[in-house]
Amino acid sequence: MYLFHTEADRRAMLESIGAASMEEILHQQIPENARFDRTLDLPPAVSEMELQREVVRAAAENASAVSHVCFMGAGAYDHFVPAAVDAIASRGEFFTSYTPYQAEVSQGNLQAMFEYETLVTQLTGLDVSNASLYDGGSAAVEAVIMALSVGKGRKRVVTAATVHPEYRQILETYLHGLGCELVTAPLEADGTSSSVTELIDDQTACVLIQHPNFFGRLEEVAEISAAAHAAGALVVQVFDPISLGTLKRPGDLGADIAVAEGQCLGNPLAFGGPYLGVMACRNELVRRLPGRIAGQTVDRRGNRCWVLTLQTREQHIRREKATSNICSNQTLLALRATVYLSLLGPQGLQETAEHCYRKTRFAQQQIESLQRFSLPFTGPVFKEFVVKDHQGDVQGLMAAMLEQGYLAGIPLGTWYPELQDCYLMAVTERRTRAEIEAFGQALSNVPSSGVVAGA
Amino acid sequence: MYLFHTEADRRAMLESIGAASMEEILHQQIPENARFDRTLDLPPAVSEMELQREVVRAAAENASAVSHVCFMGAGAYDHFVPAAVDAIASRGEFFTSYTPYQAEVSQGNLQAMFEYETLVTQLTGLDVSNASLYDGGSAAVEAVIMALSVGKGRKRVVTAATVHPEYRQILETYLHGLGCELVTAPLEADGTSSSVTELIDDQTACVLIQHPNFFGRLEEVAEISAAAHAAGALVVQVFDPISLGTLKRPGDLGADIAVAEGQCLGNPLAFGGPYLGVMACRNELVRRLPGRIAGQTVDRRGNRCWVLTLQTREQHIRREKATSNICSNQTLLALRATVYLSLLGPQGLQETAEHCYRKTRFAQQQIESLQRFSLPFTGPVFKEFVVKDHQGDVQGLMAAMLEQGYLAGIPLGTWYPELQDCYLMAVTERRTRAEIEAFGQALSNVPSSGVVAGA
Amino acid sequence: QSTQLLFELSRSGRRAALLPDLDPEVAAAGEDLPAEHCAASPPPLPELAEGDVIRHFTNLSTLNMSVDTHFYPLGSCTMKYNPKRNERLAALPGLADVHPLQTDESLQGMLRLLYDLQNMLAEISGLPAVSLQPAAGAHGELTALMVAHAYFAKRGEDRPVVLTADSAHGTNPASAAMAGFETKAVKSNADGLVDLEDLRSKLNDRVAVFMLTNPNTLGLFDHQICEITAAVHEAGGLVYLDGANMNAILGLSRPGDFGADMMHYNPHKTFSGPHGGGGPGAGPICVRDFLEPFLPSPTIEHDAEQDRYRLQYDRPESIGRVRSFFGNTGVLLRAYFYIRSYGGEGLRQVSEDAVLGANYLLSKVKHILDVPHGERCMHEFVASASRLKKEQGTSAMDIAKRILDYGFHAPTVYFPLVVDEAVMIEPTETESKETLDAFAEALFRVTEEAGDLIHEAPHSTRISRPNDVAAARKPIVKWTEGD
Amino acid sequence: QSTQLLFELSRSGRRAALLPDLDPEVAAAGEDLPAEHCAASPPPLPELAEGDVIRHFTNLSTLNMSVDTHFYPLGSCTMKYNPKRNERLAALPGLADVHPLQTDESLQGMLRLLYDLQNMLAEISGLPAVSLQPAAGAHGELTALMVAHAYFAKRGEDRPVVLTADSAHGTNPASAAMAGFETKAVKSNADGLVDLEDLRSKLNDRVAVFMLTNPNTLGLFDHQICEITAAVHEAGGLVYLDGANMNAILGLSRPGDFGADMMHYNPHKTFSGPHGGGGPGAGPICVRDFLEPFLPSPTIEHDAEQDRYRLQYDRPESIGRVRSFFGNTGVLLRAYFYIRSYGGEGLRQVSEDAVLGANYLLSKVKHILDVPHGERCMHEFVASASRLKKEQGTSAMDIAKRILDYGFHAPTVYFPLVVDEAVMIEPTETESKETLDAFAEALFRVTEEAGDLIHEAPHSTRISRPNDVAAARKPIVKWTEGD
Repeated sequence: MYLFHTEADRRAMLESIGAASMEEILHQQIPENARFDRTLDLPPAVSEMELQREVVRAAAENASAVSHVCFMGAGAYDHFVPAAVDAIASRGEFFTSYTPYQAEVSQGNLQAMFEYETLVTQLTGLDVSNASLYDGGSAAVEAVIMALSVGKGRKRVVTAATVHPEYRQILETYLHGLGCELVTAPLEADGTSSSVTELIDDQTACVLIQHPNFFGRLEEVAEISAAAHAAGALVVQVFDPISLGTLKRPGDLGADIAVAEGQCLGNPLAFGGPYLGVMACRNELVRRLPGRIAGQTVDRRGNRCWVLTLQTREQHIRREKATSNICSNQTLLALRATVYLSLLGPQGLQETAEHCYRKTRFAQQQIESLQRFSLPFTGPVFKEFVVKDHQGDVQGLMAAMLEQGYLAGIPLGTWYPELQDCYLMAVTERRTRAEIEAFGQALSNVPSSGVVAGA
Repeated sequence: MYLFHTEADRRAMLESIGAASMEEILHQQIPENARFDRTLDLPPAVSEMELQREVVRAAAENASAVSHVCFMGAGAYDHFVPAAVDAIASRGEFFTSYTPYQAEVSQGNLQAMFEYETLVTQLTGLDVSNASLYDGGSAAVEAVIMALSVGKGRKRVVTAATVHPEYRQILETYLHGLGCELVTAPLEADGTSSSVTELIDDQTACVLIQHPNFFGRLEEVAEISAAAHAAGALVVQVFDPISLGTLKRPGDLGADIAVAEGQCLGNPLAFGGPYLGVMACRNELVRRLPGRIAGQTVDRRGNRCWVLTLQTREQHIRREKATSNICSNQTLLALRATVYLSLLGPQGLQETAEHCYRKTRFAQQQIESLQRFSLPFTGPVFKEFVVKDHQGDVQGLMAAMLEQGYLAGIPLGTWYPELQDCYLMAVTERRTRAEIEAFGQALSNVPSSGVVAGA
Repeated sequence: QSTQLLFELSRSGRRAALLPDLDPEVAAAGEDLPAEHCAASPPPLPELAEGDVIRHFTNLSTLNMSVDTHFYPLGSCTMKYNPKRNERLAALPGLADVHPLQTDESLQGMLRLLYDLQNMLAEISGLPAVSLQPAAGAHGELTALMVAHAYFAKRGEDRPVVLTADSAHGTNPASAAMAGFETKAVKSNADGLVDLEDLRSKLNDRVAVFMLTNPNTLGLFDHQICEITAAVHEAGGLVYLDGANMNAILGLSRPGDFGADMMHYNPHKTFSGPHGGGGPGAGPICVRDFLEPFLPSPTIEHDAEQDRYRLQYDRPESIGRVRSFFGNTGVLLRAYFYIRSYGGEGLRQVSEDAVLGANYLLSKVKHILDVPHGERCMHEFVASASRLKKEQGTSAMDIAKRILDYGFHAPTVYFPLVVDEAVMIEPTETESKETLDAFAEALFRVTEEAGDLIHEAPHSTRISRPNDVAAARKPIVKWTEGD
Repeated sequence: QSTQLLFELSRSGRRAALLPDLDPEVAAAGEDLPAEHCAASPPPLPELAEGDVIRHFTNLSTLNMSVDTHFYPLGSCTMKYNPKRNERLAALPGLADVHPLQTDESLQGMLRLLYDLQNMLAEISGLPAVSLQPAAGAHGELTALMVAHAYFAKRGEDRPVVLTADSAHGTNPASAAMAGFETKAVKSNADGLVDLEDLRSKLNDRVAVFMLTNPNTLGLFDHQICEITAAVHEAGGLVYLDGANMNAILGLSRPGDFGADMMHYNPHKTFSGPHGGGGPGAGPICVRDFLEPFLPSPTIEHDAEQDRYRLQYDRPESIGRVRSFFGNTGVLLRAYFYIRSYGGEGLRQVSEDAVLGANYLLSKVKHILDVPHGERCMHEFVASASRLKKEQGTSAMDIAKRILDYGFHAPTVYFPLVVDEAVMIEPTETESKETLDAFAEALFRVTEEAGDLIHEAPHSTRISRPNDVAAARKPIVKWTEGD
């Protein structure tokens, strides 16, 4: 334990307080029946040196995208993070500051937030962005709730089986208490949910779709948007920020609200969090946006500056009438995304997208050529795709590949019983031709028992 | 390659210069006979992502104090470096600034230097310190040169076989051109150089000793100092900063100049550098100190501040008459030492020394109990000691231990033919009882062939 | 340079991150994406060189106050020192580069740390069942309320009401609303504590949960706490503890022992995760045994026989999922590191020192400003500038702004709402007596000042008193060419 | 807080770093150290908590200008952007935590990188034999002069004299003196280049080495360079090139090709190692084949057959060792990373852009200050405030101090000595045209100013115009209680 006061400090402070002892103060504050009278049963305090030794050991027990070659995706990706991102985010002035309540001594955070918001609008082709939400999944749900709140009493939410299954699970959890109906378009044979338009009716508040979808396949967002808008519903699109290096932007496809998992923008995999919920929407919806928003203004001397704005939407002012209960945001991760996008620029984003696309296609070709596997969904994909194991031993295959040094993919059976013999894999710009070829080789060496020959 | 100008920038700049092309400028400057007319034959430019992949692979080929349990010392030690040291030293304002020529915008570096100098005087018990030198070895040599420069023409330098052999090698190299005589007291049976006093005569400018010495043994510095001073010679002591948590300080033992390798003070092993030459001396010698010195003064408004001072000693003013040719120093490493010592404080330093001492003794006991080995030198040691392999296969032993995950020690035969069958090992506070016991066990399992049974 | 926006620094064609050329065979793999899906050009992001980016953001950072640079006595936010060791350890590749959907077998070290954290949080709270999933305190509140909803649903009870204290954080009523409850506020009494009579009058079989903060937002430990929780339980309701102020009672008092049924932690406060300019946080919750079945999926289980850890997804009564993947692991790991660094006795000392520091500062501030509630406090206290405003025209906001010029971050002002011109001060246990003395001295000087010196403060910062009203009336929430 | 010294912040009993309790059996191992060797108490170091230490040094850091925060046109220092990737890679455990005395077998990755670096430095210089050992530029000079000494000794030639240019860095004559040589200065001619006649007059069979900097410290490439080196060679001497200005000629001109026999690099300048507040640097040297036997030990060799790298210590004619262990590996690795990031064409572009930037700034500055030597330059140029001083009383020092108020680091002033009131400006290739424009604009404004505004500048910094004379007259070089 590393404390900050000496016994002498404590005595001097007690004296100034006029208390005989710490016990006197505590006794006065906490009634006897609420006092805890033993020592917490926790592991003993350790020094930094011991803690490091232990934690290094625990960390070494985990496979990771550093120790293994990573082909896992499903919303969390092994993209390259330039060192400059870490260099900025590790500055104490950023990571040990708090919500910029005092604008005068928070211009660093506020300006970075404003830049982040602008970048998100540039990225999405939509009008406004907030300063971030928890993660992609809860951002998708917040977007649906936003749409419901402007839906003039409409209670129907339409989504599709090709939206990230975890996002849909969260949506179910949240909608449970709100008395809304959730209908889900099925997975079509081509890996899309093209029938989603058929579910839209005049009670539909919004349509939640993902493009590229959970399987990497492209959906017809423009068509879906047209149908939704015709029915008076809003469109929420889950997108992959990296894909926008090449694909049309949500705003340009007709989406009213776009949300994304921002992990791919310079944030580490970190076993799922903290991540970054990205959200942008059309201007008309701005006063329904959850979370913090930084806005531009001038100070008393006339200098341009930035402040938290539109706070009357927020819980600390409106309490139960707020647009959302969200208080903290993910500023540090949004900062990382801001630095990341500044480093990439349009050209870097385009090239990254191109790498992902081409390498994914190359990996598809490698795997297609193996007898054991096939690609169940036809048509173009971006960054990820589904592989079918004709021997039906996906778990054994993944375990065997782990032994060979690969994070090979994600079995789909848990979420899609019909895809019990399939797994999802992703290929980012980090993967090399040699790695992909070696991966194909390793896959071809896994016997159906799941044990690698000669291992 | 990451460049900073666009082609448009370049064109605009050329236009403003009034040059038709870059070639025009270069042609004007560099005569034809000095122009290089092909492209440098270097590996092609790589992106950050590729570079990282390659370098990570190269780094993984090396054993290190992270991948292996380190018992190596000999002037470079695996001490624990608190995370706070890295946090400070990685701040761009420290590591991308330069020598504080403009004091007004360098107070951070200057004050840190002044604090470093003060810490070194507190540590050594001497009056003044410079702002750092290259490393322990060259600091020892600079100290000898200082002593020669005030030695009124004395040309004899006395040292001992128990001083770091590499430091003595550097000394030989430097003294070569200066026409001085170097005499070395032999290694005694107890691992000290107690006969060094016998070599001191009235032509001796200085005595260079190390305490604790190269083998971890304690020398009688007070006696040597008395003898040297009686003969009108100065004493230069090489010390281990960590040892001063428990041992008497150089200044208190009579040393006139104390030098040390400061790597142990919060700096990484880094295959030998950059390291930190620590130097302190008595007041009378201050105008002979090599390197930068930060001093206190006031500014025009009367505020206390710090500047580089006593610059008239230095090469940029005195040129060939300077006390040394040294220009750059090791500010960043001195900063690390400053943070490290601030974190440790007197108590932390004392405990670190105690850990080193006790764990070394514990390791001695473990190894003594093995039949194959003995400890050739009797008497107390600090942090390191010599082990004799009765099977005389030190190289094989080290190789076998490397396989077992140990950086086991340093063969002594290269420097001391009489210790051909011996190696030096060090035990820092990082080593645990379990590691030391396992190390003893591993040692006992190495057959004389140097191949571990069952490996 | 730092006052220009990235977009204004942009020059067409500049680049920082470069990618390798695609291998020709890879480049030739398959056909192009269908043209109808492709944008004509990439998004109009700014174009900068790496040095521009670094200099821009490095300089921007220096416009922030932060714990690393300043005393930050922001009440209710627990801005304490963030140990650097935690950052180093959280960045280890075996922790930072782990994919969230890896198999349990490939995650044993990670799962062990998180499982141990579950146990630690249970021990500290006195509530045995833990979910690490919520991403923030407010998210924890919402999750717990959903758990309560599921619990009452299972019991067949219709309890649509959640009671909140009028001094509560705004997240309490907002979370209740999101969970589908009606909310009613319970008044504070003259001592700033729960008005027990008012509470009793509102308790009935329609009340699902009473949400309270204890120690409360005035920094007071409610001495009626056991009566309060008993009353709620008697009415068949559950007690939710907002754990925002746990830094005051570690090892001194446990919510589970004083009758809370559910609570969340703010590990970024209590266990010193850096606040990151507003986040990320995390909001793990602890609940009683009988609520455990309703916790979100997954939880971590330990097979003691085989000494293996696994993620448990098969939770039939669970409310479901509230977040994608596991949770805010990075923040949770820092909490684990923190707790391991202190142990049981250490944590008690942390809270004692937090209370000591607050009382020490209170003993000085009460000679400067009125402190309406309590001669003594827990980890924070709320002063009032009400009198000062009447007598001298100096408002809480003026104090907040002017104290910045003295090199201190401002206290929280205008919260809690139950105190007029509230100035809420939380020193934490990581600030030295000398720093507290210097702050009190500065506060005293501020109260002696008047006029523009106060009303136009701060004077030493790059900007001063931004026009919030204009910002909200005509929102400019992104850069546009020419702005 | 940052203006207090660590020692003033100290309070007895405070602690940051803690050690584990010693295992009782370990604690019981052996007897205590002999009392006569032990101090009565540990050294009187300051006592602080970790938070105090972090806040102190974080705030201290903000009192520095640096490349990460400001344009730093410090002539002759090549303050260019330090890529963050290099820091990340140098910190990899397999590089940063390697013990210097490990066996070759356990070091193959490290040795490969360093061996490749040797080859790269040889190719860039045109000089085939490399020693990575010297710890800094000046150390490289000294090492090379020792090599020259050994070379002439072997040949039985007595050559006790080293010639240096009068515009040379002070390290040149100082290094020569340390290597045991007498030094003589060669004059510059009116164009700021080597006075060839003066050189010829001083060349004889007593001259071992002529040390020169090319491009020189005026930023000029000496067009007589091949004549100069031929003259030295004719007299039986060697040419030493001070590589401080290599940033100007990468891939454009090679010292080995224009007649240098020995040179050092400043990788912290040319290859963008961060300057670290004054160090660490490194000073690898390259020499001709016939000087190779005399290079210090060890060097790195490659056994192509077995593809193994090893350290070669067995060098019978070597001058010996000039530094403990291998060298400033961390700095050398950053140079490797840098060179790999650019490749051959990239390095040439670096130098072209450095020259372009300097000429661009020169084209603006020459309308503001006199630039005595050359309408055009290489990577830097030297203006003179001589006329300004006479006419307006504004000295080079005034310009340096006042420009700080405009948010720029000062140029180098009063160096080289051959220009009166020298203002030496090196923009480097990593500063944008906009930055250079802003700097020129600021410089122009400074020259328009007068009076206290100039003579008492800077005004915006925490301190201004420290009293150097007092500092040197009564040196206070450490803190003492009560100071």
